[in-house]
Amino acid sequence: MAYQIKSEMYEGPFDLLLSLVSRQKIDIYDISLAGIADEYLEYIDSIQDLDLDISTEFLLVAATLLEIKAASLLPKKEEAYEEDEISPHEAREILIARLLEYKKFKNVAAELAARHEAESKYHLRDVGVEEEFKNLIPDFLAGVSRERMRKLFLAINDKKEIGLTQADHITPKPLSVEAFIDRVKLKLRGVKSTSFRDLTADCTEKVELITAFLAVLELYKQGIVDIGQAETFGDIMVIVADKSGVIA
Amino acid sequence: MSDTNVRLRGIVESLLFVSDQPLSVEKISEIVEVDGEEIKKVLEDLENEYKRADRGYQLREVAGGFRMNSHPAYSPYIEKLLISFDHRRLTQAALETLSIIAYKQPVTKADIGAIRGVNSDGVINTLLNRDLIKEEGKQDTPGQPILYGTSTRFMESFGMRSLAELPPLDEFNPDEDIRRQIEDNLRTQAVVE
Amino acid sequence: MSDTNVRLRGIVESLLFVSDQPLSVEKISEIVEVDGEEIKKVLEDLENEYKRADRGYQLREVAGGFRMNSHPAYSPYIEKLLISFDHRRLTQAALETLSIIAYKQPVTKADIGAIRGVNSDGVINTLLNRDLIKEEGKQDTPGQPILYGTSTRFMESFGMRSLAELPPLDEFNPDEDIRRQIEDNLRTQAVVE
Repeated sequence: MAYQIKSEMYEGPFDLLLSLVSRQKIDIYDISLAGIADEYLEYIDSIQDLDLDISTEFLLVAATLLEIKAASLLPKKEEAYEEDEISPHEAREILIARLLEYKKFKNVAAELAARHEAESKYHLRDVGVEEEFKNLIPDFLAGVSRERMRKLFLAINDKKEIGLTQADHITPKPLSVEAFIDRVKLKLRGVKSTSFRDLTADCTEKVELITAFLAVLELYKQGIVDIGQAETFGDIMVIVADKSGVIA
Repeated sequence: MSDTNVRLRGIVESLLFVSDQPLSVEKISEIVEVDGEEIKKVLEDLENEYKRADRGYQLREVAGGFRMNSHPAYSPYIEKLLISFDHRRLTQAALETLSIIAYKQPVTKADIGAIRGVNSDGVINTLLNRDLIKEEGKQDTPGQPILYGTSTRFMESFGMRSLAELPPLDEFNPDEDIRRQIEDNLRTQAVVE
Repeated sequence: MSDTNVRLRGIVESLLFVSDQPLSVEKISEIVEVDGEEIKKVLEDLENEYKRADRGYQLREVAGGFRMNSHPAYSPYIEKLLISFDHRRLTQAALETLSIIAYKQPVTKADIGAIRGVNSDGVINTLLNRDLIKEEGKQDTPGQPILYGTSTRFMESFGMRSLAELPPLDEFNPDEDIRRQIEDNLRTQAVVE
């Protein structure tokens, strides 16, 4: 890549994608989705290097980008897609529509930010009721029981403890595409091919499946594996592409 | 000014001074037991008087009522006095979420997440805490998700008399440049018909 | 009045308007960076002007400095306004914060924020204004943060004679939901490698 993507934080996958898209010069004959998809993945990798947690939403958009990219590399007739299935073409249309919708509200946010800034110069009198009138304030606790207070307090304290359990005792490990690539390689060692289903037999979370899928696509990009699918909804086969037929 | 007028002005001013929320003409009229038209006249006079005499405070119409606030020209001094003042800027995430709620209300967390592309639960909690949004009941769909809308405080914080002062959403449509950039950059050779 | 004088009067007035404490001549002088004698003069002028013009508020010298308060002549109307205030129930955020203050008092804003996971300054102000909590002095740590506790009114609302009458916390066991949530969390972490 010609330049380093700064590891700044984005508000979400659409924010990231918009920023990547807007950064490109409008040289429409040179840049296409393939470049954007690569940059997107590079950003996700750079974040993982910083040991930050990548949310599922980022991976879902990555999967969409890769799906569209894969479709553009492996031409496939439109009619090959079932009626209730989203074709890469449709996926692209949906993605564009969602990006435009998101951008619209990002524009609103800029307007609101300016208004809020202007408004922050008007200070209100937040002084409360003068001492002599205090007995006139209505009873805002009418209908609230002591028991309710107790339950509220316990509920908050408990939420906090769960948070601590996560933060202090078991630091969640971010899922990295890199790690999954190693895992896939390991499983392919000594065999000519395997199915995606077998590769992901021990995955319990959706996000793990997506990460595994990204890993396989990355291996495909590097020319290490071939991908095949005999029929729609059939098992995706991952075939070792190396001449010797085995992964060292 | 006649004695009656001075007295009426004093009463209205005292109410505005102690109130921690905008006061509508109707509310003042009900408390003072004076016709609404007359109250409106007093409010206008006060508004002009404060402005003309360049006082430390102003009277403004916000969120469906009248409220006194400090003169914006003096805010640097006020900020020196009230170091703990609630001057926290809203984060980009908070502003995006607020924008969606303002225009799409009532909306669910899922609606907001769909537009922003990320889970927005944390931001929504922050906005609830800052009293900028409020719960507006539940949606009549499976799971009965909570519906959110903007609060009176939202209008006050953004200097609006009513939600009608929000510019039409169409004005924020991405411009042609951005549209083209998105279309072009997500272009694929094989898939395009 | 000269422009400089109008401006100085405006600044001093804006500070008095927003301040929740009496302001001393020294304090104002320090903020405005104008000599104390001159500030004293402005304060005297304001005091006289408000009185003469029979405004809705007054400036008075009380222990510790000058403060604005509503004009006593209009207190019947102010009382009517306060009684008519929306009897809105407190928000979930306000009740949560109140429960923390009730059980953990005295606590600082920072303590409350840490427990709730969000900045709670706005909610604390609301509770102060509703007279449900009060300041309980300052913590003897750097920055001397204010400590908060529940008010007499809080106890009256619950018909308690002392805080010892708050229901004890000890017999509590995490309910099934929470238990499952913890287990789920542990499981997910273990699987991801």
